[in-house]
Amino acid sequence: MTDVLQVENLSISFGGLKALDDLSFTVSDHEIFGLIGPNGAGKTTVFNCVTQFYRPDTGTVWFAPGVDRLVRAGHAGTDRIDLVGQPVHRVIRYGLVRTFQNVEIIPELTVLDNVLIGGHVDFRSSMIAQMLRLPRARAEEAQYREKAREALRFLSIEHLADQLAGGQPYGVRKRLEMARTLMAEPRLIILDEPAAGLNESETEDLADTIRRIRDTFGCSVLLVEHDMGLVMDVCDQICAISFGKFLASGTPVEIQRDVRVHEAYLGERDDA
Amino acid sequence: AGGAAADTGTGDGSSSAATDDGSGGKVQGITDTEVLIANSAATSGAYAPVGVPFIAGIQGYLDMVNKDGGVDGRTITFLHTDDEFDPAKGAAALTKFIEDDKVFAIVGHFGTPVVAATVDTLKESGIPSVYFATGIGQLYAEDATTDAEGANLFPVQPLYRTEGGIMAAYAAGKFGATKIGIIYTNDDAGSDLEKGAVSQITSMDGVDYVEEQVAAGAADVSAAVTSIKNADVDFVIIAAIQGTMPTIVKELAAQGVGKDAITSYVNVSSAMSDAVSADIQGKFDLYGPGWVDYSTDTAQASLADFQANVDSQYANNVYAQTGWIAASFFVEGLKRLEGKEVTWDSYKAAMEEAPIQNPFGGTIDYSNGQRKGTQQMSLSKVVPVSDANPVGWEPVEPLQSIDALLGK
Amino acid sequence: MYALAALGIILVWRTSLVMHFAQGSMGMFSGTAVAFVLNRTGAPLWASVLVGAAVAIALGFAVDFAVIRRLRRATAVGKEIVTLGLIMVFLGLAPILFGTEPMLLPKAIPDGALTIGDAYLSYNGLLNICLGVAIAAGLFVMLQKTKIGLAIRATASNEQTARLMGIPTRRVTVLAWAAAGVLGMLAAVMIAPATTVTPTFMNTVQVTALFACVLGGFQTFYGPVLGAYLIAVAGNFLQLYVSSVWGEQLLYLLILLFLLVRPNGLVGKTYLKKV
Amino acid sequence: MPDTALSIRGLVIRYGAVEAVRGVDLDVPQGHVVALLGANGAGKTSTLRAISGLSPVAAGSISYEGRDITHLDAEKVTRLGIAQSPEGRQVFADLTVEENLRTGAFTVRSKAQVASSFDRCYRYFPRLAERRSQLAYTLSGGELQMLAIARALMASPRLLLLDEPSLGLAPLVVQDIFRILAEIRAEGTTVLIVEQNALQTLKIADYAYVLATGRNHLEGPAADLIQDHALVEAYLGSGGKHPEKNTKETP
Amino acid sequence: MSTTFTAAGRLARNPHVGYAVFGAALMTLPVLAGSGLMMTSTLMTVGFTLIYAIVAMGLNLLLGYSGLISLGTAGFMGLGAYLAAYVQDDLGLGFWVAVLAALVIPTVIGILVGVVSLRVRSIYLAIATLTISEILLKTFEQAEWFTHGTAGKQSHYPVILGVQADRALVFGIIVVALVLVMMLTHNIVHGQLGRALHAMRASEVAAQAMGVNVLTYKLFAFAVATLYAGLAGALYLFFLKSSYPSTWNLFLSLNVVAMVVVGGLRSIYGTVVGAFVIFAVPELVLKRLPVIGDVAGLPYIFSGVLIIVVIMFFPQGLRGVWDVGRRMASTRRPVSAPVDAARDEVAAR
Ligand SMILES: Nc1ncnc2c1ncn2[C@@H]1O[C@H](COP(=O)(O)OP(=O)(O)OP(=O)(O)O)[C@@H](O)[C@H]1O
Ligand SMILES: Nc1ncnc2c1ncn2[C@@H]1O[C@H](COP(=O)(O)OP(=O)(O)OP(=O)(O)O)[C@@H](O)[C@H]1O
Ligand SMILES: [Mg+2]
Ligand SMILES: [Mg+2]
Repeated sequence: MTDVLQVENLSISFGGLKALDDLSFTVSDHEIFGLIGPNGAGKTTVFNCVTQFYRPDTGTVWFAPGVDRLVRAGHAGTDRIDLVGQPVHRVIRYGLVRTFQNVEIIPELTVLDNVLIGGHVDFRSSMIAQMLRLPRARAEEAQYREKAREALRFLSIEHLADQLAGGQPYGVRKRLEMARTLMAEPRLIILDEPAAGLNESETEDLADTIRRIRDTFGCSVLLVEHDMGLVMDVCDQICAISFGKFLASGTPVEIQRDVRVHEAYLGERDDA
Repeated sequence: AGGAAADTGTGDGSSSAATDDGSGGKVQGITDTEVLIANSAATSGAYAPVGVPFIAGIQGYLDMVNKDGGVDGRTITFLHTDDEFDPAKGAAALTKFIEDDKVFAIVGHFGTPVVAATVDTLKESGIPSVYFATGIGQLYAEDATTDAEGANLFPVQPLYRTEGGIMAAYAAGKFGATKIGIIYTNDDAGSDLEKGAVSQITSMDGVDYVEEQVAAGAADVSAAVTSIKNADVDFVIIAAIQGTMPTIVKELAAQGVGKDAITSYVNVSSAMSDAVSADIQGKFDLYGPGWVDYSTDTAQASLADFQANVDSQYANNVYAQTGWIAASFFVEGLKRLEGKEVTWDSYKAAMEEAPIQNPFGGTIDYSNGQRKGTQQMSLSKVVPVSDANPVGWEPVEPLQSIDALLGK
Repeated sequence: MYALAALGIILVWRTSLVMHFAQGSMGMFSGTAVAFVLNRTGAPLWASVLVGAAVAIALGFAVDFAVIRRLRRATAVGKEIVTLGLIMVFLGLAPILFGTEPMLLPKAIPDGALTIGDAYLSYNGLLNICLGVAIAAGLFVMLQKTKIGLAIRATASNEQTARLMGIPTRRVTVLAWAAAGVLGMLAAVMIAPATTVTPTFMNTVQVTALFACVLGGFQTFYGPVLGAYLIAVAGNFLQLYVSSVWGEQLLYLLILLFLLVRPNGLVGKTYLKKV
Repeated sequence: MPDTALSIRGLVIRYGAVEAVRGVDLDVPQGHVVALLGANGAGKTSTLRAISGLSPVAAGSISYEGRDITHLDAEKVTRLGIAQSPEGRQVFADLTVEENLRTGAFTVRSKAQVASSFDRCYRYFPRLAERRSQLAYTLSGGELQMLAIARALMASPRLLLLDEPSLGLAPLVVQDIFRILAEIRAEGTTVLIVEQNALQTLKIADYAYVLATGRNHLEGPAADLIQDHALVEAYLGSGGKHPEKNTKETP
Repeated sequence: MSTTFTAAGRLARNPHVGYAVFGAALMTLPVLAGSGLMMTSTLMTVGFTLIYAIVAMGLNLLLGYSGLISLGTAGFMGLGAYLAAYVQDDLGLGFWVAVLAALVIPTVIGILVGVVSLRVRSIYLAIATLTISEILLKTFEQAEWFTHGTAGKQSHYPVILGVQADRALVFGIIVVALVLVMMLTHNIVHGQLGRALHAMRASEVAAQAMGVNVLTYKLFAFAVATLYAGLAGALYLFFLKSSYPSTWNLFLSLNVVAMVVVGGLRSIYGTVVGAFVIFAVPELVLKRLPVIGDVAGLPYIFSGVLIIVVIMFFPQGLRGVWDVGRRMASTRRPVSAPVDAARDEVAAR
């Protein structure tokens, strides 16, 4: 078993618009998988269907986070589950975490507290224990704080831990979002345009970070990005879609050679 | 309940008033030159139209008394504060008056929520409290001998329950109604009037009733009126005060119910008759009881005094007149103690001594612990305003008690 | 008349995203001004209403200039609480300025009624309904089809960006407050003949108008009008046939249950944040 | 040198105690495309917002066509013919695409001109024409970006301010954007553009400024800066990561 | 010496110690009043202020942390008051059962209502809760067996552990309750719970993606708010010894919101300050001022003006004064301004 995510025959429409049309693709273990396509092709919609923000009209989203994870989430006896129909807030329990196209952080909290939210599902202390500040809850809190600091350290923004998230520059906020995903012991991280708004050298750092995350946490990464430099650099596999339909898939090299991808998406071959 | 609190008051006063100034004859707020009294009332916001003239009436009477040198050489100082109709604020204000300002008496305690919240405090403290600008049942007592039973409370204004009974008695006794429709608001006035009326009706043979409730301040009462209309009653009791009364009357007229109706004395004012007289013209008569009777010479004299001493904008304002009455009842008690020692107990005894004359007619008897407020009511009806009748109400019946009305 | 008050609330909501709790009080204030002019000077009703409209507009301007405009940095809830402060100011001022005597207002059309079967409807009531519907329709057209309407909607959606587009958002908001004031005044004038003009006479109107807004949904102008009439009819029906004591509670309960089924009101659309 | 359209002197912008812009000087000649580059948090957006009257200016001056607009209201700035496609798109979420575009043309009186602007925008971005009656909040990220740019164009501005126009756009569309810019420029519109995509921007720009931590750091004709790419790279690359550690750098 | 110093320092920095000290300071008030140094009526006003601070604390949790606005506060507070009266006086079950009933029943009803009303958003929620409050209010007026209707319900000072309470003792209980509520609130907001609520307010979608079950947490916040309201209602009853239906109206709910906003969202001490400004300042200051205090109705207008002015000058509430002061004291952490701006942005949306 080497596939973490299997999207099969996914379709969804909004009013008359078929945003996704019978789309299938597979993300393997330890793989960095790129999803590309023109604006409005349906990439964000795929993410929303996978994470259950949207209910797809048809199709399945198989997720195989490993058996212990499933047991912990209360699904003993299977090695993969269909995410379709799960409540949104449960998805992260299986180890599937996402970032957002428009960074979603809590401006009034510190950077560290923002990261701590990422550990929400694993927090064991009961509400009562927390309300009464029982020793157990305090210990757990301390333990998670340390973990959050590690995550920040990993993304080299630990020195900002106690500053408020609201005043941070865009780049820091993006890292913060990424650090937050690490708190949940992810099996698959979904990144929606992580390089948008970053300059060239920051983008290079990002590529490095994504690879390090994959290697350190042993997870897979599913990535949407318009910065072809980044995509071609980090991705092991790429799937191109257009108008909600599958267009092509393969390694970066294969994709770059694909005429249809060029026509629909890349245009003249002078960037990258 | 008497035993536990017996130490605060000393029975029916007559035995203790003159001599006992050590333990029982508690006194505060009075010096050789001044008597301090107080109340809190809503003088802002929604209840300002009631509270402001009421205070003006009290102050006007006291001004008149003070101008003549006060009572027994003492001028009367009146403290008042705005409690915004909020019982919490009213309770704090009352505490301030009793414990911080140490006033001699509370005069014109105002508003159901505040009075309801503080009536126990009043009883506990034993402070003489004259006139309550509300008609709630907690003030009612047949033979209060201790302060715990309310011996220190002297209600003047008709209690709504009493009035409800009188309204029903008029309906049956004067108008011979056999099926009475009651429309009442869901506030204290409406429901107490309703209770008084219903208990009176059920005590009378051969009289039936239907009732409908409307929200106090409702703008649309058509459903209730339709029900009453469909029930085919022969007389209507409108147990509602302030703005809701005209709403109901207008709806009765609009739906062509065409049966005579009676409403609370609170509504017997020129503003209210103005509000409805055009609507009911030629359709039905609207009656209202009164606990004052302007027809007597004393009342006319009082009215002249009243109009000379309060702001001219309140010349025909009933709330200002009730304030005037409140102050006059209080002062009457003081006057009875001229030359004698004034303590709480002597004051209470003086109030019980003999029936007290209402400046605008009628008397109230507090003897033997009776604390029933006004017991007799007159009747008047809405007529178009004319020179002869500037208030828009024309007297129909003099002050009468329920028993008198029912010919018992 | 609930419809008109509801419209005023919606108008302010649509332009400033502020729940206008003072709608009733402001209507009360200018309505009292109408009664004051009418009773004191003997001016005809229409002239008094004009004066009232002037007062309402002046109030709207004053509130916007003196208060709302200076609240750029306050949150929406902050502004809502400011409208609470306004209630206290208007409630406090009215008796001081206009005296404490309850006043009266005549109907626009003194008598006459339309009878349809068992039900009857006075001409005045008919006028009220027509006026409510007409104003709602007018507002709807104004908002959907005109440039001013677009400016209002853009301002509501994102005030800063609207300014970036060259939309005079201040004028738009001041207009909305003034218009809401006039609507409140009209509601007051319509309701006044059925009762007397006191500081509290608009209270039920305020609450009912709020309910009409949720029932109808905040997104459109005709929704709340619909909601207002529905509440009036259903309320009467319940009180007539079910219980005069518990009818109102029942009505509120029904509104609540209705919200369960349609969380955005009768004609509301769901507004999902897209990610 | 042609007339100066926009001129900024000693601009300082503070957010509470944070000094985001600390004395920026900048000139945009009439009819030129000027690029404003710099790392994350360098103060580019703040500068653009200040021009449009959206950021509070603590010190310095901004003048447009010889007129002082430093403390002018946003709405009045726009009436002078300055339009901005702001950072973060800022579209009117609950208005349709077409209504959004119409707000862009709010200051335009002539109906004919509005109509031709519509034509032009739909020609540039056919995707928007397809989506014209869709509510803006349901658009995809790239579609939103197109809408924000098109909305600014609807005003037929004489000075166009673009804040990261290529953000979130597909490579093909990015190429379109730069082509459109060239076209607009040919029509005589002055453009001040903020971009992360430095190289491509420099290709179409006449002149460029590089900001770092709120100050002018480098400027010159775009062609020269392309040559000096290493230098640009150094500045663009360094400031971003730890902006607050960079305080010692001053020109 | 130095070790005790640091220990003391650590103690002083512990917020719970701060709350306890605050409570102890309040406890001196009855003594002051008893010795005549302070007016007894002031004690009453302060007591009611603290009661309102308790309700406001719940609403602050709801509004400030979870971004949910409720206009139903008054209804639940009234329910607490009537339950306390009913259990203590009509059923004769004593103080503790009365308090328990006032805590549990409103909370349970609150949760039930929450399940329904939390499906609706923002402004609809506000009015949905108002509906509930109006239903409760109408019920208070009608259910005579329970509330004594519009005549008002009378009660008595409670007997606690065999001791007949008086005004000072009830005041003490109020202070203890407030301190406990402050501590509990502190614990809630400074931990995982608080972060989850924060996340929910900032972005419901992001919170869900982080695994926050939005409905559960909304319910939690709603439940805590009703719990505090019930408690405050019971304390109100014991302090006033009476409850009147029309007290529990929209105006009170709005006043509680005003306390939260004036004091500052997400500020525990701020909430107490807010309650003081809204309830006590008009009583203790405005009505005692010359000129303003003398004209009937003027203090009321000025209370309204006060609210407006505070929000105008301190859009973040009076807590903002504290922040500014602290910023001046140490310029090291100039943090709140950008957040204000960010918050404005959030609010503008
Ligand atoms: N809730 C919705 N209602 C209507 N249309 C929608 C909705 N969500 C998405 N769409 C449409 O579906 C299409 C796909 O959107 P999606 O956000 O998935 O695109 P994308 O591939 O992420 O594009 P981009 O690269 O620009 O972010 C778009 O054309 C968009 O307008
Ligand atoms: N509203 C605000 N409140 C507080 N600080 C702000 C605000 N806006 C910007 N800043 C701060 O000001 C500095 C400059 O920000 P600005 O947005 O102008 O930079 P930029 O060059 O546009 O960066 P980017 O490339 O990320 O868009 C940053 O440190 C930012 O955090
Ligand atoms: Mg996308
Ligand atoms: Mg920027």
